[in-house]
Amino acid sequence: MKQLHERAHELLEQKAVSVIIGYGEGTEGRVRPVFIRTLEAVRLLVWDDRCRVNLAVYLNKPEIRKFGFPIAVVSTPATVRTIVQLIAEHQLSIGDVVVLVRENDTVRALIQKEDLEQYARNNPVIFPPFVIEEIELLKKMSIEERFTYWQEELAKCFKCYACRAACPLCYCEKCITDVNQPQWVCVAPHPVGVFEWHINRAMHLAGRCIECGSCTIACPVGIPIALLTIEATRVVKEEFAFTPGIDCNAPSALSTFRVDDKETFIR
Amino acid sequence: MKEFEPKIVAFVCNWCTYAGADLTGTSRIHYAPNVRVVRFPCTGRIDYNLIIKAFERGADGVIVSGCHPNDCHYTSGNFHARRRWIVFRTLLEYIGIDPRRIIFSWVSAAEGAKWADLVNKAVREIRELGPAKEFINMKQWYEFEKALGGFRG
Amino acid sequence: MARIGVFVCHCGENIAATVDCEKVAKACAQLPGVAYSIDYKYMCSDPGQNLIREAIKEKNLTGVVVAACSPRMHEPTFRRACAEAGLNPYLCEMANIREHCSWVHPKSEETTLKAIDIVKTIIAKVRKNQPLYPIKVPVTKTALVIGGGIAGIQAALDIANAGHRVILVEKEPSIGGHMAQLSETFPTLDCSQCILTPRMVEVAQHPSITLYTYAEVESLTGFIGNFVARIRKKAKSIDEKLCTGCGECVNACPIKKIPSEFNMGLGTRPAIYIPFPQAVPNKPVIDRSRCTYFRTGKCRFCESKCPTKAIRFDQNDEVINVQVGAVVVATGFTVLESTFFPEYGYGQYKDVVTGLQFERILSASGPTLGEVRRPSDGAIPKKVVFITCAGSRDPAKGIEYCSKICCMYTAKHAMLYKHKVHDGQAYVFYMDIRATGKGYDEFVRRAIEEDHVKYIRGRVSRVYERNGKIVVCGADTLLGAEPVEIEADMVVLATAGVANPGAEELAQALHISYDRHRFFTEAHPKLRPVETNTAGIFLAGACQSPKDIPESVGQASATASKVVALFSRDELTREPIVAVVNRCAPPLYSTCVGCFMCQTACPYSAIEREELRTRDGTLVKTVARVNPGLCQGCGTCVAFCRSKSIDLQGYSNEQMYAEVVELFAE
Amino acid sequence: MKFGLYPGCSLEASSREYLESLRAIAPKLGLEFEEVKNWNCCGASSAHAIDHLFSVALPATILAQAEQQQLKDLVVPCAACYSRLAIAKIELTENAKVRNELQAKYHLSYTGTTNILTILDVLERVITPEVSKQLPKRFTKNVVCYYGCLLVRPQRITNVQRVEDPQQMEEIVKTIGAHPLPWGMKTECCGASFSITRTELVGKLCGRVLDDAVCRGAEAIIVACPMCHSNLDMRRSVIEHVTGKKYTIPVLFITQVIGFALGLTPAQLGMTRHFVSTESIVSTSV
Repeated sequence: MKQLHERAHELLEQKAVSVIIGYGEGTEGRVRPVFIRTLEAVRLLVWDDRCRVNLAVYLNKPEIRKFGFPIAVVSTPATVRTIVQLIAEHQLSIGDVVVLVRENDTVRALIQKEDLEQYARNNPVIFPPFVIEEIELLKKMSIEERFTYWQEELAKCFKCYACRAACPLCYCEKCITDVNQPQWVCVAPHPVGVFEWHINRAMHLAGRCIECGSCTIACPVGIPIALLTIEATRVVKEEFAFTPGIDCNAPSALSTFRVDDKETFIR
Repeated sequence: MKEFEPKIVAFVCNWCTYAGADLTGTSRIHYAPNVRVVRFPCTGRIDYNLIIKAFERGADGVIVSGCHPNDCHYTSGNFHARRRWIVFRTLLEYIGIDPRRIIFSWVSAAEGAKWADLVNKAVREIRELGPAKEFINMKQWYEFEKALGGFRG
Repeated sequence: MARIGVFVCHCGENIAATVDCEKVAKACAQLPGVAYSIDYKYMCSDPGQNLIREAIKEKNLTGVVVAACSPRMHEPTFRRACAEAGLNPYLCEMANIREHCSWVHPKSEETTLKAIDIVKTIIAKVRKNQPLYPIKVPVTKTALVIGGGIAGIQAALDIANAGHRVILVEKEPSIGGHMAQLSETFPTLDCSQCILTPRMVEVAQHPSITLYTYAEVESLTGFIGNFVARIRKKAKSIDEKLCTGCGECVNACPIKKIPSEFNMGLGTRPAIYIPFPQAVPNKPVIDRSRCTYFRTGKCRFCESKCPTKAIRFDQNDEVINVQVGAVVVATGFTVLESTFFPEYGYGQYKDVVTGLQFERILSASGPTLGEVRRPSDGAIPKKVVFITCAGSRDPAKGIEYCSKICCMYTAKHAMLYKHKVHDGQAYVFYMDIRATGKGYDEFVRRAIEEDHVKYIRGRVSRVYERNGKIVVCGADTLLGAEPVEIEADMVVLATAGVANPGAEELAQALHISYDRHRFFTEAHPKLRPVETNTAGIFLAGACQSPKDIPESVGQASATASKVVALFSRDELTREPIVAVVNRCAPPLYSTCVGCFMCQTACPYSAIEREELRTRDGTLVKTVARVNPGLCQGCGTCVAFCRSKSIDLQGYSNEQMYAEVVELFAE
Repeated sequence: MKFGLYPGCSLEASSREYLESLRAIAPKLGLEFEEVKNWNCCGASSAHAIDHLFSVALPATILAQAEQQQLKDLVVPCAACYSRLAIAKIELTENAKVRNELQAKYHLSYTGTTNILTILDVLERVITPEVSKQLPKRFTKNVVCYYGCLLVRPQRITNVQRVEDPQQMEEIVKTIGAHPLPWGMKTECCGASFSITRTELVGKLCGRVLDDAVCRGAEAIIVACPMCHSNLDMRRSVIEHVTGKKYTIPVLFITQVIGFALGLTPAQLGMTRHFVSTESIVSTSV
């Protein structure tokens, strides 16, 4: 933690960054995001096992971009993968972000493309145990059981779009849900509207989602919607040997193709 | 009750499958009447949202067909489409929708007989599957939206 | 509210036989937005089209639906009729109730209901149609011709004579291509140089043709009417303005023993050389890989001998970018080497030569000055065996096609050999004689009947050397597969015509497609044989597939007419079925978030980046923009875009959505 | 270097000198041979004309036996046996139907680990430039190398480079000092088994081979197959009768030629067993 303070102090002092996005003490022993802009505020930063939420989502917010790049971010491996994917999708460029990572209790600043990619590759996705459980649970289900499972789960959804706000890769200024000519996604949270929203969200993240889990954490009614994007990304990994978030100039899996893509269902 | 007649919509590409269907016509090959064709310039243009819309509004089955790989008039539309179909189909199956309701195929402009055969087979398979039960309760909500009057479809 | 006119066609009996057309017309009349709905016996007839024109005027229709045959058939017809009546043609669509309904279902209530359904969906689409206007694209009236063989020369001359500028790029030091290597040409046996050289001189002297020899096209960007070609002019080490082509340097050069490419390796040439006497430009070039100066820094004999001091050892390659409106690819082909054939001795027997090498032996400017002498010991061969289909029509060797010209030039070779060696005997092993051109078969008959060339129908299994002779083992299938063994003095292989070594790289640089054998692919084998799928790029000559001179010249003039047609207008109009990235009022300016994944989806790289700036110039965001000239309207980007910021005119999201939804609306 | 050896019938009978010379040169080149135990006929003469399954069963039992003896590399000096064994190996590994039938009918266990080599593959490895330096004598003769058919054809089985003009034997004889002459007849047919039914045909075909070799100035024809040797050597009287010409050019096995260079005596190399006297070679090169 002390190392982080020194580093933050140094970055702000040399005006290397305009703001440092980190974790600070929240209410009831929880941590919350903090945006450090002055030297005095540096002491607010904390860094312990509670700090798991993906802070990269704030890099897309105009309010933060207003401060001007470069910006420092206290990062978990998921955050680094997100930043690499955002660079691949031309939302950020190399040098916009100073990524502070913790490696066996020393704090390193990653800026260059090679360091980011190398760090992302060395720290692949590790699902927490309960997620793995759920994935296995669904794998064993028959198609009918999965249908009822998802009907029940999705029935809870009331279209608050918290998942969209929490996801760092959902950065469209005008989302498909805002398009009403034609009305691609019905607004009301009835089965039609909910089904259309979650299918589109999963398809939009296929081959892009870096599985940080923020969407499930953000969902107020606790629907395990991360499972949908995890499944979508699994297909892309297995079928097209493409892993998102490890290559700064990788094209998106779904907007490219290989002539010998395998499939078993086209007649 | 009259035997269940499935309603099937076919999303086809203009250069190959639509022309193949034309050839079925000029060769006067009869086939089941349950299919309605929607013409796209290329399979690359077929949006998965339209497949969802069709099911929600009452389709029991959807055929999606275009040029064989390397035949595409736009060189790579079908390759892009194939990649999307692989992901979309797995996602539907994951969420519990029977993937056999969507029939993907390549039909070239010279395969008139194959088109007729594809339609007949599709009608037979969807008839066995019965009405699209996964979307039953969605249809009534669509009626609810219409009743609100705000829905311009 | 839309005012759509629906016109249901009987198509004589084709539709009316199984569909109740009146019922369809009546049913459509009730649909929202339909202002006029009638049926008629022959909509595509003149009176039928008049019905549409009058209805548009009287009922001031805002959309037209013609329920008849397939749009692939008469869409242009009815769109033109609407345009004549003042309605934007893209507000007219066709409902296919013939191929997709009346012809494929029996006469029944259900068939009529299906017809109504089909018309209903197209009406829903027309409600959402927008008026569209053809895209105007400026045209640079300069043509680029790649390849200076007979096809390239002919195309360049035709285009230049039509008053347009032409840039002709040739890889070799001189234009002329393979035709310059030929002795005489079938079927009239007129000397190849006599008919070619005047054309070559005409190209060199034509005011509108800029000739770059010893140069290659490295890349091509842009789109029809607006290409930019990057050309690398390799250093000739000669100042072309000073050089008079006197040839002193060529004689002075001490390195004499380099196998001459022009003579297919039979003759030799010095390091500084003019490929052949009639070369255009008739100026030498230094082969830097073999010149002593470039290897060791010594010699410079040629410089000392040059009267006008034109030698430039320090000259570098020059790369230039030229603006062109159309590209004619005429890079020709080559023939397989004899080393390709195990059964003919892997090229180790000097007296087993290819057709092109025999042409050089026959040619007056060749290594033997026109006398038929065999390469090994220079003796006059008394028995010569010609083997056709050497490599061609041989799937085991990966060449399953027929090279088209070998039968003819083999007959010519045999005939010319007999004219030069009266007591010689020529044998030709053949599978089938393919002499299909005008006066071609008569030519082959002449070789057989007047020049007594022995045609043996059968394949040659092996060729090997024995006692200084070349033994040819074959079979005569007309005499019951009787094994035939000929002790010949010389063997000429009519080897397969194959693509040039650099063909694949050139095709990739020009973004044109090519087949398994690396011949360039035409847009349509029958209907568009001289165009490629890339608009503005045309094909002429053997680079598309092996062919003879008459056909190459024919194709060259065909491409020239295409290019001249393209240049006949200042602006190019194109179907407005193109994608458009939306723009909207500030502060959003566009819903596109600039992820540019659509760029990788576009097969025509038609999507560019555009910087949106406020009035005072500050950059707001970089978003995608579709170049209407390049976009071919496939819509792959539209279905891909996550924020639905791109839409395809003619097949917009609203139109397709309306069609699908209408199908299931009661 | 240790190799499995499958001699085959000819090497025990009509071409004994081939086996004798092979066994004689082996120790000098560090070659060790372990014969396949109670080997049976490879089916070369007639089996493949009568019953395909049987023609694969015969070599399969040899391969199975070789496998039990862990003979990873099996040398088959006779070209006909080599061809049969190689074809059987491909049938067993690629053709499941045949393999199952054989398993059922003849209870053969075969996993396909043995490599089948011709005599040239082995000699190529051992006759290296270093070995050629210590050779007591140089076999300096103008020779032509005759491959016949089964050593090079069908290419699918033998996958030899330059199937029309192989150079394997030429390289070997060059390293021991001989001058191989370029020759067009090296893969021409010698008439093979017609030597029994239509001997005059063998006379005609071998006549052409001998005639071309002689007028090319060859002092000996080198072969690596007992069938070629018997037709060119044993049938010499028939050849002379059919062609009406006298040919004294001797026909030697590659192993005999190497034996000379290794300084072995003619008797050890079985030189006395030839029909055509090898005096011209024996006298000059000792």
